[in-house]
Amino acid sequence: MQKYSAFELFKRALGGHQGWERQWRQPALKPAYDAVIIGAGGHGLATAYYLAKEHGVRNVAVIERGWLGGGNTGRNTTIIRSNYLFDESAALYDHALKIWDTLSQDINYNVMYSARGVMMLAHTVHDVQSAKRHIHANRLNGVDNEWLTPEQAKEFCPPLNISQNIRYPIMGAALQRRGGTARHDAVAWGYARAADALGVDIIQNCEVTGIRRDASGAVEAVETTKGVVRTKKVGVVAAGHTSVVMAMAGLRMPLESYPLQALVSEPVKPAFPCVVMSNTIHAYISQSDKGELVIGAGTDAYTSYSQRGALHITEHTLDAICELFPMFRRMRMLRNWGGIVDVTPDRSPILSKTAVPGLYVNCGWGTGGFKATPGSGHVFAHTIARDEPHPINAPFTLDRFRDGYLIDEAAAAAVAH
Amino acid sequence: MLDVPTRRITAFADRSFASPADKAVRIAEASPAARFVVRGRAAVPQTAAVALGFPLATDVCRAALGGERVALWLGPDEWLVIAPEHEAESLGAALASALAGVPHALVDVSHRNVGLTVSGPKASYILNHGCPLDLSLAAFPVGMCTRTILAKAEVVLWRTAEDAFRLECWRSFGPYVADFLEEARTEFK
Amino acid sequence: MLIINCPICGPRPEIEFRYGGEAHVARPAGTETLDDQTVADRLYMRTNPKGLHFERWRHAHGCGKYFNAVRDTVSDFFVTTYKAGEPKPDVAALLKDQAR
Amino acid sequence: MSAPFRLPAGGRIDRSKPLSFSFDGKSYPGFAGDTLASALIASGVHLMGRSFKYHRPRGFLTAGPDEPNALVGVGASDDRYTPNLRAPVVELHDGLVAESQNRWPSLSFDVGAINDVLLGRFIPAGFYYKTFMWPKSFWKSVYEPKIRAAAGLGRPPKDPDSARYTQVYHHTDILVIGTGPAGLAAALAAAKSGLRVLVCDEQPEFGGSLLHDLSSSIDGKTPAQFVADAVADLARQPNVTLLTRTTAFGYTPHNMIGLIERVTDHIAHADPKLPRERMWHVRAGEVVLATGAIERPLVFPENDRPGVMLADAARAYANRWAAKPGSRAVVATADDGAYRAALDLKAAGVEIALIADMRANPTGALVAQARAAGIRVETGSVVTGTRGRLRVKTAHVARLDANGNAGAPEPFACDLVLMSGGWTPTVHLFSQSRGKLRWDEALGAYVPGTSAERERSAGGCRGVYDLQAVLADGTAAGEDAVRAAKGMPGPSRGFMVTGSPATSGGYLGAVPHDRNPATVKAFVDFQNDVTAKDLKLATREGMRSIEHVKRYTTTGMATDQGKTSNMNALGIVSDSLKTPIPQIGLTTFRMPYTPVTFGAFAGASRGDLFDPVRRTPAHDWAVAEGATFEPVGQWKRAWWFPKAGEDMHAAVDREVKAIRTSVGLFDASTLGKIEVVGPDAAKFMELMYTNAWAKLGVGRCRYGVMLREDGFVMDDGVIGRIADDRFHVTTTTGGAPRVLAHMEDYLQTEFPHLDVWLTSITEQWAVIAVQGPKAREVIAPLVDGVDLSTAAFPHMSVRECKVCGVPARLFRVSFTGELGFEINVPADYGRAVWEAVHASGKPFGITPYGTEAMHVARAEKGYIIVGQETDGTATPDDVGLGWAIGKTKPDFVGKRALARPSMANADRKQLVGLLTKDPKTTLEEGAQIVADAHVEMPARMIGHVTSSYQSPTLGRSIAMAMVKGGRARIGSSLFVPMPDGVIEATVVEPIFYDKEGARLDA
Ligand SMILES: Cc1cc2nc3c(=O)[nH]c(=O)nc-3n(C[C@H](O)[C@H](O)[C@H](O)COP(=O)(O)OP(=O)(O)OC[C@H]3O[C@@H](n4cnc5c(N)ncnc54)[C@H](O)[C@@H]3O)c2cc1C
Ligand SMILES: NC(=O)c1ccc[n+]([C@@H]2O[C@H](COP(=O)([O-])OP(=O)(O)OC[C@H]3O[C@@H](n4cnc5c(N)ncnc54)[C@H](O)[C@@H]3O)[C@@H](O)[C@H]2O)c1
Ligand SMILES: Cc1cc2nc3c(=O)[nH]c(=O)nc-3n(C[C@H](O)[C@H](O)[C@H](O)COP(=O)(O)O)c2cc1C
Ligand SMILES: [Zn+2]
Repeated sequence: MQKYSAFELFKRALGGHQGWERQWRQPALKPAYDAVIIGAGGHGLATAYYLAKEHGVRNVAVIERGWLGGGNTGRNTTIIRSNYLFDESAALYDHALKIWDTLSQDINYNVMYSARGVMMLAHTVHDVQSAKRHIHANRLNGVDNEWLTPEQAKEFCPPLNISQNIRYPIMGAALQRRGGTARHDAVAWGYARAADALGVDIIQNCEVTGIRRDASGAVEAVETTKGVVRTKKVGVVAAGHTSVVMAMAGLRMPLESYPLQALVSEPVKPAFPCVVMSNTIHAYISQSDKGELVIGAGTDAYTSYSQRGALHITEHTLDAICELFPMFRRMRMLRNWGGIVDVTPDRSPILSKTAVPGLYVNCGWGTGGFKATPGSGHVFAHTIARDEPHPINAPFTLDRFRDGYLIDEAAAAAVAH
Repeated sequence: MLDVPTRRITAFADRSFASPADKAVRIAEASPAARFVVRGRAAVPQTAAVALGFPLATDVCRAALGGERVALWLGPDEWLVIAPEHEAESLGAALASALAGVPHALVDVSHRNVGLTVSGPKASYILNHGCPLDLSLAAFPVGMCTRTILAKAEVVLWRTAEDAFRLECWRSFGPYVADFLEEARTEFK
Repeated sequence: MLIINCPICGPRPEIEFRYGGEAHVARPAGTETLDDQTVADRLYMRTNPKGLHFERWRHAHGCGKYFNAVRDTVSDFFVTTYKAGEPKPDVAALLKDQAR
Repeated sequence: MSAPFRLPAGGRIDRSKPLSFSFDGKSYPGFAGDTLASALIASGVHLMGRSFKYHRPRGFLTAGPDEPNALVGVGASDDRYTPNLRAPVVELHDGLVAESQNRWPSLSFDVGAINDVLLGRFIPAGFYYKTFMWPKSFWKSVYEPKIRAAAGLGRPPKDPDSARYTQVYHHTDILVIGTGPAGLAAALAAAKSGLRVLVCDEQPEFGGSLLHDLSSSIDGKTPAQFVADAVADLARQPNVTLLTRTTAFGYTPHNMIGLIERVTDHIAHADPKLPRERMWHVRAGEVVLATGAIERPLVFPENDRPGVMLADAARAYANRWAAKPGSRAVVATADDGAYRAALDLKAAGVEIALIADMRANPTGALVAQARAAGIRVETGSVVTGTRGRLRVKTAHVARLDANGNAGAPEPFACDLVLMSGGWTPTVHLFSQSRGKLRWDEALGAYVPGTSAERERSAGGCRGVYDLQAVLADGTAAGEDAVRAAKGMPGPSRGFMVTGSPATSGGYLGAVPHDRNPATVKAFVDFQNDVTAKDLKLATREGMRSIEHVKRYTTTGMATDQGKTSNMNALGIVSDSLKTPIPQIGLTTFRMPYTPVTFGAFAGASRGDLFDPVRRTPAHDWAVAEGATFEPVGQWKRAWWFPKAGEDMHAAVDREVKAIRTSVGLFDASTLGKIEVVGPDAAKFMELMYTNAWAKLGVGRCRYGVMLREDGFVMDDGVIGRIADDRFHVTTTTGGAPRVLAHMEDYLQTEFPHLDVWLTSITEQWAVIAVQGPKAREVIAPLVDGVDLSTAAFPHMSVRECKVCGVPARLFRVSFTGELGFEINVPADYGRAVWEAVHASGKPFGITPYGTEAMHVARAEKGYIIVGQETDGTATPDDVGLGWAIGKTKPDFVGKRALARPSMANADRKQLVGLLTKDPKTTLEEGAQIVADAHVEMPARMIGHVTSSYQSPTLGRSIAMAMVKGGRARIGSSLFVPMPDGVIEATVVEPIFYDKEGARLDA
């Protein structure tokens, strides 16, 4: 892999930047692979990278129906944090957060992980109780998360409106300083480039259309729009499309796919130093390196694969933003888009073996899986390579829905960005 | 026994609706009323007529009127009866005895709701600031009534004349609804 | 904001409605002797199709009634709506009709 | 003040209304009808801003909303300041204050320009992904702050916006978007049908391209006269609504189109009653898109200098605004349209140095006209570079040889370069509607193909450019819309056009040149400083999808969303990849068409209108008493009632003591209430609640527990049986709507055979809770017709009666553990009865208390709060409510799920009480619990504190907690590790006061 560094940049600049190599190849689909990953989002690409890097499984194809990173990875508000309530979740997300810290260096691609702090606002007594519960649980799990008074919150985020006269005055906030954002596209591209360099074939514009099983019921091949590929291991990492892909193997999933919108403002000079989330009034906001305010909305009411949301949802998002940050009222929306998020009943992901031997599934990240990308790929690669879960993802089975051992972050927090 | 005034203090008791915008759209509190929710199956509309003087409407989204009483169709098995305040007890009793023979539900909601009238040449334009329905006369003729949305509140909307509506909402939403309409008609002040 | 055809009130704007999830999912009633897997399936497993979806809506801020709908989850256009309790419609026939 | 480049006559400006405005502190003249751009051009100002990355000086590229360069901040004060406005669409008013952006210290001397000169070559597309990784710590402290400071264009306003915004829903049979010739013709045709027609255009006046067309004639009229007559005709018709300054910004499903109308920004002293902007939510039966076409730049080296402008834009400045964009122009084109611009500008007194046409052999009528007018035309020629620091001074023109390579250039002095690479149909809205585009090879453009919604396009936006054809196309579209809307189109009308010769031509991609490709910059996306070179680099690096190219180079991602650049980028990528354009595809068009103010989306939803504030009948009384309030759902509830000098703690202490020793008064009106009525009411209750109801006597109450189908506690409340067929159900305050919806769901879809109906009565009744040993004495004088003795009216009873002479439902219930009553009276009497009760309680020192005291009192009794003790993962048994499950009932919602193995796990969290070793220590709600005093990280947590208070009654702290296997731990010690030390607590039964409940039966 060609090295990226300031020195290389300088050197190539003198050559008119003609010397840069392709970041990834455009390989042809081979007839057989040791493992096939369906979906070249961040999670799928990270899975392939760690399969190759940590488990020596390099004869891997990542099959993508569109362009790599074009799913939710390429359309999320990039909020990264690990202050989840339950031990299982905190372990999973903090595993990811630790990898984020050194990810750029590891894959030699600057993913612009910016630990600017994620602040979650409390507007009601119930919010305060819930935030404190999180803070204490996090502290004992070694995950940073601290309580701020409204004044401290304003100091951390000066644009915040802490007037007691607004409709839902701010009673305080929980702050995770290690939380922040990263450049979403760079995550996909960085993993793609690093995986490609280890021999992984990334096949774009190739849709998986079927999963073949042998007489014993185990996976033997996947059918794609570019032909059939033999393989004994298939990892499904198809986010919003998971139900569709799993149905190809005859499995029903505890998932519903909803539209989730986001939007950006026109770019402006730095005005917003951190990430702010408010679950009670439904608004999420940060400012990107390029200067746009990046704002997330709630899901639409109904399941859909349309990749767009309704105007009234946008309106509810922006009225909340304007209420919290009245100086942004004259800012303007530049672009609005939607993703398809796969939501589980307990709002926790599934990283699991399945009833079909050789078929593994990584899904259910819903509105909040970008932050988990490196950790998810890491433990899922382990699950596929060893045919058994890593201790961190062991609780996130598909069976938990049958047995009732839900990891109900939704009930605990109401939302999960 | 303490002397307690039983005058109704509605959610609009200390509110004045008069405004320079009245020429375009007049907003006023409807006088306090007796209100009943009547529920039941197919036999109910006719049976209720004994007490009401007229059957409940069976046409979708239509009001049935008689004297000062009105029964608004809200659903295939749901009507909102509005009558003068002084009829609260008598009409309630009459309805109860008329309906006694058929399965039904009769619930007094006289105080649950507040009523507003919105009238004038700009009435539908102002309502459309929060109401997503087509309020043209063709789509929402006089006599039509329905539950719907006004901005962030649920309301019952009934067109009483070409340029007049009656609007009902739950008591605690009254100030919001009134404030919203007030804000909407600012441009006509 | 979609327009949804309430089988009782006619076409009305989406914000008057509440979505009710997949339709025709049998309830795990207390008396039934169902095995745990079936119970879990009914509670949690969903078809979640990309394409035609049988789903429930309630005209919550209208007539208040639940009804069923068939919607294409890719285009968000409805094929039809029908009253709760009515059988699944013949979607293929309906689609042929609409194409004409 | 005089404007040197203002033409002496003509234009649509109102010379009788002179104005003055300022730009970067300097004052300039203008006229009503001017835009900021036209007035500055008339004053000879072309330097407008600095580009995003390289800080290159920039001027005006366009005369419309597609402008990428000339972005300004407008507003004299910060509560009215808006960044990033496009100068060509900022209408001038007297006193307007504008400033340039992204420059320091000044526009003409900008330090950031070093990026262009020195650093330019080191910061190609995507450079930041390759650098700034070492040393790692520098990212946060040095690199990122630097990158961020450099990014962004304007500055955001600092003060809250003082403007108002409104929104309105509107229904129309036909919506016509755009009012150029196509839109006007469509509107005229549609209007005749009598159907409701809404016509909008983003510009201040209707007419589109006709407003700067001086040479055509339509039905023997000038274009201006034609427009005036058409608009007058439309305005006369009552079925037609006309909206100027109104942009259709979003095409959303089922023909819901978002329009944004700019109401006051163009007015110096706007009537404060008017909103700044009005958002229209238009539901259209049929839509006609007549949004025209956008002219494309040519991608030649240094095509971004101030003075380099789109040809038709220059023509518009001269013709429409009487602003001469320069003195001497070089015209670079691949399209006939630029000849028309050259002719018009020549007529306006601009010297045309030459027209350099890329095409070897252009043949259109306009070419001949230009030659005839004595304009030098060089065919097979391109511009290969420009010179000039802050304004173009020279353009270099070279000939293309037979292979298309550029030869040696010849310099031409000029202060204006006009360029035209042809036109791109404005398919944004069509595409947003999910219509499928079709590549038209002959046009070299994407045009609308298959529709998804009920719409059709007409005129320029579908590649029809010839004026005669455009008018006919518009008419046909209008008539088609009428037919589709089931209306009757009137007799069809034709138009006679002369003086508007047909045009052809166009070019996509980078123009050949002889310059060093490694160093020279030919701009594609002007605002984001994306050059042809960057696009080629991206494809070299493996970005094959146009979506990757877009994101890697940021082309098309600036505030203009690639209106002028996307097609050229596509051309360059197609060329680099040797792949035809239709195989590459386009990036997705998304809302909004042009940026839309956040405030307009929020509309009236601000302050108290952000969300309804629900208040109880006694609310104002509590306000007058100085109560503090807490939000609970949409309600405001009295939290505590501080007396002078009291803090929360002291107030709550006093309030609880009053409840325990005498009597307290509490507003419980917000509790949800549902009247369940009908012959099958009890049967229904059996299904909805875990408890048994059939045998509950009339006049009796029971505490009910409601589950979700998955077996977890959803809500609870006291339920009274008013009659055989009538239950008065109460729910939690926040849960009320959810519970009613849940019940309706089951009633309608699972148990539709039951004869029972549900009615919300939350707001019918004001609920006045009178709690404490003296409660009976307080209410006795007010109650009519009920024997209040325990024997006649025991705990958990309900009676219909009169209180203070008004009909009431009197409950004997208690959430405090004391003798208690809840008086339900019709809400409009609530305030009066409340005051009567208060007066009656005076002799007993009746104490109004708030939700906090209520919480403390109930915690002393171990009563749970759904949502505090439970969190959606608790079964009834977990929270000690196993007794409430009707074990013998055949069915209730959640019953089967409770039988799952996990629900009986001994390790489930169970509700317990905690008493700290030190009675003064109050645990924090949410604090976590461990089993071992010695805490190692990560700690093994076994539960958490759900409720915790200093109990005034017990004189010590008490807490409730959910703890794994909690009930088996009663009597043992557990530990609560806090940042400043571990707190030890003993596990006890979760009931701290009057365990036998004797006081309830007092
Ligand atoms: C608007 C929005 C905001 C969000 N905000 C946040 C946030 O702030 N923080 C956060 O942590 N998370 C957030 N998320 C969630 C986050 O984006 C996702 O959880 C995460 O990106 C999922 O990554 P993935 O790799 O699993 O999925 P994706 O990136 O969606 O990748 C799945 C891939 O599978 C491909 N695929 C599907 N079917 C097939 C098939 N049959 N054959 C081949 N390929 C197939 C798809 O094309 C896609 O590329 C947000 C999501 C959205 C939509
Ligand atoms: N090759 C050429 O010479 C050439 C190319 C293109 C156009 N033209 C000329 O342009 C005309 C085409 O007529 P036309 O009517 O199709 O286009 P037009 O450009 O005359 O009118 C389009 C109108 O739509 C408005 N508009 C665009 N998007 C909008 C939106 N989202 N919301 C509200 N308004 C919006 C614009 O403000 C404009 O007024 C003809 O006169 C033709 O001769 C010529
Ligand atoms: C964090 C983030 C920042 C973005 N910033 C911009 C931006 O500055 N300009 C822009 O045009 N789009 C921006 N986008 C949106 C993309 O253009 C695009 O809409 C998104 O990736 C979804 O793809 P689609 O709209 O092509 O379906 C941004 C997206 C994300 C996730
Ligand atoms: Zn309905």
